[in-house]
Formats: sequence, C-alpha cells, structure tokens
Amino acid sequence: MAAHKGYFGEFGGQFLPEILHATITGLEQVFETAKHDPGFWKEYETLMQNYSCRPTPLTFAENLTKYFNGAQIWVKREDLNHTGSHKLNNVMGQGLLVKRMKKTRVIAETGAGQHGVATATMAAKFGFECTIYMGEVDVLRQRPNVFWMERLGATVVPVKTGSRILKDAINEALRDWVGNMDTTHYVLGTACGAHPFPEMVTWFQSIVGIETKKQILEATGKLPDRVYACVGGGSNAMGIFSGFLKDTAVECVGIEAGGRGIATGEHATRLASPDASIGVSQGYKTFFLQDDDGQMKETHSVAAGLDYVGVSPILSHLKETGRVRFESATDAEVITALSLAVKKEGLIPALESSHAFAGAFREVSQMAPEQIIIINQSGRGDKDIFTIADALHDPKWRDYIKDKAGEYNAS
Amino acid sequence: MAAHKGYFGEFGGQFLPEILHATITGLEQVFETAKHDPGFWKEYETLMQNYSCRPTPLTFAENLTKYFNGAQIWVKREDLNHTGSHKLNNVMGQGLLVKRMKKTRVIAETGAGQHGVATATMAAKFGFECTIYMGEVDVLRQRPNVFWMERLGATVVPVKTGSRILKDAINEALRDWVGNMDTTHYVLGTACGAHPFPEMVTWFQSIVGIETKKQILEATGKLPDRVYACVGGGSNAMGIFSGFLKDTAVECVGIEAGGRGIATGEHATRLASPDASIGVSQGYKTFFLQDDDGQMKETHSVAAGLDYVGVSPILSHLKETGRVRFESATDAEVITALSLAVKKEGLIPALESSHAFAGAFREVSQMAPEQIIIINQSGRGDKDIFTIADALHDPKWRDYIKDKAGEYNAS
Amino acid sequence: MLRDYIEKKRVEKKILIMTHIVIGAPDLETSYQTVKAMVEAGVDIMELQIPFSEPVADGPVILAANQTALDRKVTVGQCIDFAERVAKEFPVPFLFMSYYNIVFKYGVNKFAEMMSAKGLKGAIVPDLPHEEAAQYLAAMKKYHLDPIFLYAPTTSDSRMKEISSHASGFIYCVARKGVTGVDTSFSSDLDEYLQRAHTSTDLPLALGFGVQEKADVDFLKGKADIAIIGTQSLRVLAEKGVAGVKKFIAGMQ
Amino acid sequence: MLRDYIEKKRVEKKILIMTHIVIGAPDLETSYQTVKAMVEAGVDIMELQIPFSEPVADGPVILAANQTALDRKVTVGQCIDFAERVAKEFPVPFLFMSYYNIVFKYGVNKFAEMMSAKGLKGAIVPDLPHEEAAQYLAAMKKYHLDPIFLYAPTTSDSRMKEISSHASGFIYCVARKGVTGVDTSFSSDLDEYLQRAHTSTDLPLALGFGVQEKADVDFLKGKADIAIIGTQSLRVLAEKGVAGVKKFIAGMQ
Ligand SMILES: Cc1ncc(COP(=O)(O)O)c(C=O)c1O
Ligand SMILES: Cc1ncc(COP(=O)(O)O)c(C=O)c1O
Repeated sequence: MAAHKGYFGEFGGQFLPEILHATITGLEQVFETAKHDPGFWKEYETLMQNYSCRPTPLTFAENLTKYFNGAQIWVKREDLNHTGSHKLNNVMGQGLLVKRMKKTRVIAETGAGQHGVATATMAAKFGFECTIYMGEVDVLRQRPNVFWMERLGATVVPVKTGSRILKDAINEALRDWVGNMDTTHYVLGTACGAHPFPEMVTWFQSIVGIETKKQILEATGKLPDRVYACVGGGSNAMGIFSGFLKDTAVECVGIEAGGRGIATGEHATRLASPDASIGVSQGYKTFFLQDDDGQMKETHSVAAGLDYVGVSPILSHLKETGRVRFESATDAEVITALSLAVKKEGLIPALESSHAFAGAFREVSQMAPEQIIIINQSGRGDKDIFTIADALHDPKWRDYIKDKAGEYNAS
Repeated sequence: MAAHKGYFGEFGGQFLPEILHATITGLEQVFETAKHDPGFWKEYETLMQNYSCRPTPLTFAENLTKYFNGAQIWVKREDLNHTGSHKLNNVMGQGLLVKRMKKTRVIAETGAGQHGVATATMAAKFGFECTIYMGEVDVLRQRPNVFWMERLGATVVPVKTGSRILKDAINEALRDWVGNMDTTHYVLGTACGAHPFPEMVTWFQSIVGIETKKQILEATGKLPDRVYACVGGGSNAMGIFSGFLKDTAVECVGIEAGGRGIATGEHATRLASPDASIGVSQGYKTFFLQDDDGQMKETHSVAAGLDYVGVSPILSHLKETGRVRFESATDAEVITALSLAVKKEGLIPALESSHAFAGAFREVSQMAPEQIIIINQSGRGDKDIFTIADALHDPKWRDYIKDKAGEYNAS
Repeated sequence: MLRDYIEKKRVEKKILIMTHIVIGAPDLETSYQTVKAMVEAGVDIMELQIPFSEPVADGPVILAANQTALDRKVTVGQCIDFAERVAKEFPVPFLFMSYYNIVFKYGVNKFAEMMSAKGLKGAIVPDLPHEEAAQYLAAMKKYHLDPIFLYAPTTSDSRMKEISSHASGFIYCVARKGVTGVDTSFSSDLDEYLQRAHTSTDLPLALGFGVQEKADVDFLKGKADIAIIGTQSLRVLAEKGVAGVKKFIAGMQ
Repeated sequence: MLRDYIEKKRVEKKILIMTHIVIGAPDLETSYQTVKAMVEAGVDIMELQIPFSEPVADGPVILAANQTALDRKVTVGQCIDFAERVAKEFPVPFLFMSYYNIVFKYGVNKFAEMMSAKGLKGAIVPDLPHEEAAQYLAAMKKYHLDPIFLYAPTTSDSRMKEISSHASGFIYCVARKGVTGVDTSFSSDLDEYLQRAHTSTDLPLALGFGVQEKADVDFLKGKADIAIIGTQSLRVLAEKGVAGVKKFIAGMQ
C-alpha cells in the first residue's frame, strides 16, 4: 500500500488498532470495487429514488431573496430525505456495501440522533441487527430520536464515558467493532475517521452536489457564486461542495458551530477559529479542539450534530489550500436565522442546517442581484423541537410538557 | 346554475349562509378557470416539484411482502412531502388560487395539526396572513404542530366550543370566513364541505393518483389489484383513488377509524359502520355520525386527523355505487400495524396512514404473490410521537418528559 | 299568512319587533318565562331556535346558548312541545329557526306538517339556500307556511330578486358580514343596502344582526318593517333575568 | 535494549511478567506505590500509560482509569516526571504506553528524546500502525528506544512479518478481538495464533488482553515470553489496594 493512502495533504490516514487492519482493508476493497462499478452507483441512485425522494428539490427562496435584497438565494432540500436529513444518503450507500460484505450487523455512533435514526432505518430496511452508540448527554437531549431508533428495532446504548457526547459514542462504537468485526460493519456517520471513511462518505454524499449542480444550471443557466453548508463532521458540506470543487469560480463556504461565541471557548469551531490544532484521534489526522497535551476539549453547540471535536480531513485540507472558506455562527445567530427561514419561506431547517443559513444571511446582502448562492438545508428541524422551544423560551411548550408530566405522574 | 351543481349522487351540495354566496361563487369560478387552464396544472406541478418533493416515490415493501407472503406490497410515500403529509398538495394548490383571487389572508381548520402546519407553511411561502382554528382538545394533544404553526407566523386559535375538536374548528373557521371573506380565503383541508371544496381538494390531491398509476405501471407493467387509503375527510383517499377509479379491475379500499371498536360507539367510522346516517352540516350533505335528532356525536380515534363526524360526499357516493369498499381499523390494530411497518421497512407512517396499513395487513396474506397492492402512506409519524409513546406506554419517554418538566419547574 | 299580519300591524306601528330565543337555554322553564315576558313587552313576532350542535352562522352568545341547551339534553321533541305550548298560549306568530340538518333528519315534509299542526307560521333555516331547497319549499307551500329567506349585503340585485321569488312572509336582511352578536354600524351603507332590498321585493323587510338598543330600532324606522333583536336579549337575560328582558324589549318600542 | 534483557531473564524464568498502570489513577501517589509494590512482587517489565481522553483500544476499566486521571488534571508533564522518578528508583525496564495523539502533540522526535533522557526503554502506541509510523520509527531508532508493535489474531502471516520488520524489543500479541478487560479463553486457537506469531518473527512475544490468573500465565509458559497483566491488576487495586496488588502479582510468578 502506498504511503499516502487515504491522505488529503497532510490530513487523513488510518490510525487504527492492529485488530481492525484486516476489516478496514476489506472495507477499502469493497469500496474500491463499488467505486469502479457503474452498476453500483446506479443501484444506489435507484434505491435513493425509490426509498427516499431523490433527487431532492432545489428551492428558490424568493422571499428571503427579496428580504436581503442581495444575491438570489437557493436552498438544496436535503430535509426532504426520508428520516429528515442527508444522513440517509451515506447510510443507504454503506448498507449496500454491507450486503456485499455479507455482514449481518451494523453499529453506529450518533450525536444529534439523525444518523442513528438513519442507520436504524437502513438496518430495518436491509434486515440487519443494529446497535447505536449515543452519548448519554445526547440521549437526554434527543429523546425523540432515541424513541424512533428503538421502534426501528435498534438497541441504543447510552455512552457514559468521557464527555458523554458524539466523540465518546465514536470511541464506544470502535470498541464494539474491535470485538465484532466479523459480523459487524461500523456505519460511520460523517466524512471523518480512518480511511476509507472520509472518502467513502463523501462519495455517497456527492449525490447532493451532483444533483445541485445539474439543478442550478437547469434553473438559472449559471453556476452559483457561493455554496454554503454547515460543518459538523463535514459530510453534508463535502456532499454539496463535491459538485463544485472543480469550478474554481464557485466559492465554497463551510459554517461551523460558534456556540456561545469563539471568545467564550464554548464552541465547536475547528477550522474557522485558531482554537484547534492538528492531532490524531479516532482513526485520523485532522484539526481537533484539544489542549496542549493533546487531550480533547469539551465542545458546545446548540446543534448536537455539530458538537464534535474533529472535522473531515478533506475539509482540513481544503482549508489549507484555501479552496473552502470557513466561518462560524453562534447559537444566537442560528436561532435568529432559523426563525427567519421559517417565517419567510415556510422552511424548517434543522439547527445544524440553520448554521448554513446564518452564515449565508450574514453575507448575502453585500452581493449583487445577478449573483447566486446555494444553502444546503441538510435536515429538517422538527426533531429539534425540544431544543428550539427551549431556545425561544416558549411558555406554551413548557406548560404542555408540565401537563404531560402531570398526567404521567398521576397514572 | 344547474340544480345538481356539486352533487355526487345524492351527496354534496352547497349549504352555506347567504353571506358566503358571492364568495363561494367567486371561488367556483376561479377554480373552474384554473381547471381548464393547462398552464395552471403545470404551474402547480412545478411548484410541488421545487418546493415539496414531487413526484414522491412508490416504495416496494420487500420485507413486508415476504412477511405476509401474499400480494406484493407497494407504498406511496406522501410522508416525504414537505411538512410531512399529503396535506401540502391541497394547500399549495389553493394557495395558487388565493393569489389569483388577490386575497391576502388565509384561514383553516385543523385536527391533527398537519393541515394547519401545511397551511401556515403555504401562507409563509406566499406571504399571506394566516389564522388556524384548532379544537382545544387537539391543541392539547398536538402541541408540536401548534408550536410550528406559531413559528411559521400563524395565529392559532384554540376552539373552545362544541366537542372542541375538528368539526368545531371547521365551524369556527366558517364564522371567521363569514365576516372576512373580502380579504380571506378559507383553505379547507379535506375533500369535504360545500361545493367546490370536495371536487377542488380532490383535484389537487389527484396528483397522488396520477403519479402512483404511472409509477406502478413503470415498475411492474401492471395495475394494482387493490389500493388502500385511510379516510378522515377523504382527501388522501380521493387523491390516490382518482388515479384508478376508471380502472374497474382495481379495488379501492378506504379504511376508517375504528377507535375503541365499533361496538363501543367510540369511533369515527361513517361508511364502514351502520352508525352513521345521511345529514347536512358544515356546508354539505353526506353520512354523519349523528343522533336521531341530527345532533352530531362525539367521535374518537387515536389519530386526530381521522376523528371527524363527516366524510367526503364523493366517498359517500362511491360507497353507494359500490366502487369503493370501506373498512375500519381499531386503535389497537393501528398501533400494531405501525410498529410492524417501522420494524420491517424503516417506514414511520402517521397514525392516520397506519390505518391504511392495518387494513391492508389484514387482507394481504389471502392474496396471491402475483397480485399487487398499494398502500397510501399519507404522512409521517414523527409528529405523533407523544401519542405513539403513550400508546406504547414507553417508560423512557415518560421519564424524559418528567425530567423536562422538572427543569421547567426549576427555572 | 305572515305577510298580511305584518302589513296589518305596520299600519299601527312604525316598526315591528321580532325577538329570538334558543329553546332550552338556560332551561325550558326560563325559555317559557322569556317568551311570556317578551310577548307582554309587546313583541310582534318570535323566532324559536331549535338548538343544533353545529350552529355555523351564530356568534359566541347564541352558540353558547345552543350548547347549554344540548348539554341539558334538550331534544327536538321537547322543542316542538315547547313551541306548541307557546303558540297556543300567546297571540303572536312564532317561527322556528334552526339549521337544515334538524329539518332534514326530522324529515322535511314531516317537519312542515308538524309545524302546521303545532301552530307555527314559518321557519328560518340560514344554511339552506333556495338552490338546495326544492323539497323544503314544496313542503312549506303545502302546509301554508312561510319559508323565510335571507339577504346579505353581498347579495346582488339579481340574486335578491331570485331569492324573493322563493320567499314568503318577509325577507330577513342580514345587516352585515359576520355572525350574530357582533356590533353593526347603523350607517348610510345600511341605508343603501335596505334600499336595494326594497327594490328587489315587495315582501316586508326585517333587519337583524346587531340591533342592540332603541336608537338602532329608531334608525330602522321607515327603512325596514321589522327590527330583529337576537343576541342582545340573550345577553340581557343572562345579566338581568326575565324581568330585565321584559323591560329591555318594552324599551325598544 | 529490551530484547537482550528479555532473553537474559528468560534463561532464569519460564515466563516474564509485564504489568500496566495508568499514571495518576486513582492518584499519582497511589500510582507510585503500585509500581513499587509490583516491582517488589517481582515484575519484569512495566507499561506506564499516559492517560488520554479518547482511549479507543481500552475497555471499561482502563478507560475509567484514564478518565479518573484526567479528571484529576494529571498532565503529560506530570506523567513524564513520574516515569523519570520510577525509572530512576526501580530496577526494571519501563515503557510508555499511550495513544498517538499524545506523542504527536508533544512532538514525535522530542518525545523520543525525552524518553531516552528520562530512562524509559520504549513505547507502545496501539493506534499507530507501522504504515503511519515513519517519523516515529526514525525517532525511536535515533534514541535507541524500542517501538513495540502489536499483532492481532486477525493479522495475516505476511503482515506479521512486515510488522516484525519494523518492531524491536518484543511483539505485543493481542490475545483476541475486542478491547482490554474482557475474558479471553486460553484455548488451542490461542496456541495456533502464537505459533503463527513465532514463525513470523525472532523477537520475543508478549501476550496481553485477558490474563487474569496464575493458570493463564501457566498456560502461556513455553508459548510466549511475557504475560501481560493489564486490567486485572487495576481491578485488584480498586478492590484490595496496593497491598492486594502486590500479593496478586507475586501470586502470578
Ligand atoms: C441535519 C444535520 N446536518 C448536519 C449535521 C452535521 O454532520 P455533517 O457535518 O457530517 O454533515 C448533522 C449531524 O447530525 C445533521 O443531523
Ligand atoms: C397524515 C394524515 N393522513 C390522513 C389524514 C386524514 O385526512 P384525509 O382523509 O383528508 O386524507 C390526515 C388529517 O389530518 C393526516 O394528517
């Protein structure tokens, strides 16, 4: 194997315990074969058409465009995927590979719960056993998703180690995998981790970028000037950016979680802040939010799906080459952007996706009317109702929950 | 005007206070014009493609098919619409008519809240003012939908009269309309009410049937043997049945809410039980669940969207002619069917839609492998999490709600 | 028939008063006392509303009265008995007012037959436009009852004529958009509307929706034949009891 | 270097014992006392784990120890001081064990230089396969330190040879799939695996993961050169304190 297998500039690699070597090599091989088999992509596309609703639309946001009076705003509607986010793209793709590998069990980590629900859904559809690792903190804040995972037949394991969030769930999933790799595939949820995950997840998510490029050309005859996506692990961003990376006139902008503000230290901004540094963890080399000793820091975001210490090595590389610009948006900005998208367009972006909206809203007024921007709405916000209601301090919601609890206490 | 305007057999008509005559006539006219303008349908289709994700897929339910070992089971995926149900089809269509009528405000009734969310979404998208009437009981059991309607900028009015459910919300919306028809369009949510609503809502929903017919022919080269849909007011049923009514070999089956069982009287089965009789209310003539005096009865269903005393006059007619067969499914059967669909296919049907699944599951085993059935999954069940969690007595959900309430009480 | 009665009465009185009660709200006995009080206060015609579970054209006050009556399990049968009693005891014409489903479920022909037998003079069914009313019209005719139809400010001149051709007794002119029980501004718009109504029909005109005080009734003199007091007397009943209603109606004359 | 030490010791002893501690768990003083006790109990080599926030190859017990140490704010600097002290005071070879990020953040070359200066003999970095280890290998070589690499039951014969070509000191044979701290069955499968390992390398073999009692150590005699006791001594420490550990290790001999 070449020395630079799975590297993007200096990022990426395959830093795994020896026990997983054979497994990951097997995965590399099945992925390589699939990648070079046009029939596989066709099978994948057909599956996504028939089970999810690909191609998802590209919606012109007329009211927001008027409101900001700058560039034309288009929205890629990954929220319309089955299970409500782009996460399904990756998961169904990996599901097809699992079938090829003849494994019978899948495991996954999840933060926001979207990837967990998507994986549990895929497992139900393909008839795999399924275990989902989820940080205990996330189990608590994302209970509706846990409920659905369980209904879908998955076992949800609350991870009580570390900071009890996404990174700890990844560790726990890796621990499971190390013990059960004969039967089990680890369905990583984002474009991170050891090779071939970053490349493989990006490949499945590139369906977003391929569609978007075709759609914007059909609708406007032009390429967009800018494409915005939120960046957790980086899969939705890589998915949509993929369609445009070769078109150097298209600026790609990744929006990270600014949390309570970069200055407070309570955020998850790896690429758009100086707070992260290069490290190696969870199987790959990238920018991590870590201390000087190399211990990972606690991160914060109102969006559970962005609350992660690392970031796709491909994005780290694209940051270093300057091909992608990174910005961050604070929790408060995100809530404002979400409210505006809801009111003006009837769109309900997930809190994660609302970061992309917030980033775009900040800049779009300074652009010219003939310019075009695309925002990737990676998911829908229904799932975030508990968080959003809290962020907005909705008193009626509180009363509702109190009443429900009263009923439960009484019965 | 002809004597039998808006009649389907002996059902339908236009029983409205005189004050609405001019308004409803105006609506009839704009609808007639639109119906005969091929450009309008094209505009509608394009809108639904770009804003929702039409055509929605027709998914082959391979695992359920194997499980029941009878006919092939296909599922029409209206759950993938923006806002999560077929309700958006109707609402966006009416939105286009509102624009043509140059009105600036829309009102609607809602039971499950789906139609309310859809209408509020349409209003946000088109820039209309919006008021949603919702029975107080439904406001309480469908709080998440109320939350989103409010975020979308709608005013939600809890209706405290009558049984405080869907029929009362319709009455209250009519009262509003009677006072504000110059500026206001009443976006009725189902194929009921005074002419032209039943026909008009059916027309917009026929997009479902048109797509389904094309899809099943493309996928299998054959027409289905049976098509199942749940029946609340009747819009999703009329939508999908529309595609097949002329194909007399296709049996159409409507599944009503059997609630706690027909024998208990706590149900909402108008056509599949002898409990209903013909009456005239809420603007039209159809089968109603009413007492001998003509007072409407209280109805019950685990699915708020099916909990309605009347039913589309078109369906009443199709029942009388025998073209559509009607059955009912109890709350308990529906929860079982829902769980099975979730586990086997990774589909999460709404409680309303789960009635169609329950009806189909009851019969499909007796059919032959070369036969085909289609189930209309009118919406997704995420919205029903509070109800489903209660129905399943999920203890973790209860704890979660209690903890949340504890937080709220503390702050 | 009603028309003769109205025209005769109008010779003595500049404007007649029609009042409205919901049978059984708050209870049958109070309804009876209210009718009695109203008749004693000089009312000319009375509308007896049979409560219905879905009274779409009624505003909050009458709606609540409908519900109260139904909550107390007032049946259509009881309403008929009630009407029979008051029609016998009191010397003014009584009309039934209800929604079409009550009539329809009873049986349209049977309903008319019953009305005639019980001494009622006609009916107001606000959700039954004449286009849907063929059977009802035939039955009413057969039993010499007056089918009262409504005009609204939004009704066109030609439609007024059409309605008039089916109506008898008088025309019920709805003063404004909206349901019962909301303020109406008695203004020149109303003048113009009543003017249009007069031109369209030779039936007497009654004006309802929002008549609340003597000034309103005075305003209508010379413009309409009947002032209809609906919601306001229910409000007064609730606040001041039967005696209050009597005083209120007497004060309208 | 380690290999010589092991081979020399093996002349006297049928099997050597390597133990493992997490520095700073439950606290630095206990760690020190544990090392002392282990050395007194006759341990032959010791692994000193620098705690890391993401110890993916460790099971619940060692994972918890890593967290405890970090919760107490044990720094890499303190771990180095600790290692220096024990390496000076006790006559057995000490290895650092940690994850690659600790080494990487410190600076790979600097880390090797530091180890050499502080008297450590080598390092085990379970998430650093040789393919990713060029810089590390060069640095270890430069400072005459042993980079210990791992074999797993899933490692192919040819890959064992490849790994061996980069390794020095000894080979750490992971007994089975899974993380540390889970039962291993000491069976004929294990025999076969160790046989394969022997064939692939002339380095001494250490076997770790799941060695819990004297019987396990005895089973390994003649099959491996070193038995690695990891999780179990942490368990004993937690339950029976330092004295218990001493007795436990002594009992393994
Ligand atoms: C809707 C949504 N968007 C974005 C993300 C972030 O992940 P990624 O950066 O891999 O797209 C998540 C993660 O859960 C998500 O649920
Ligand atoms: C998902 C869903 N399906 C079905 C219905 C029932 O309505 P209809 O019979 O008009 O389709 C509703 C009503 O709210 C609904 O939300």
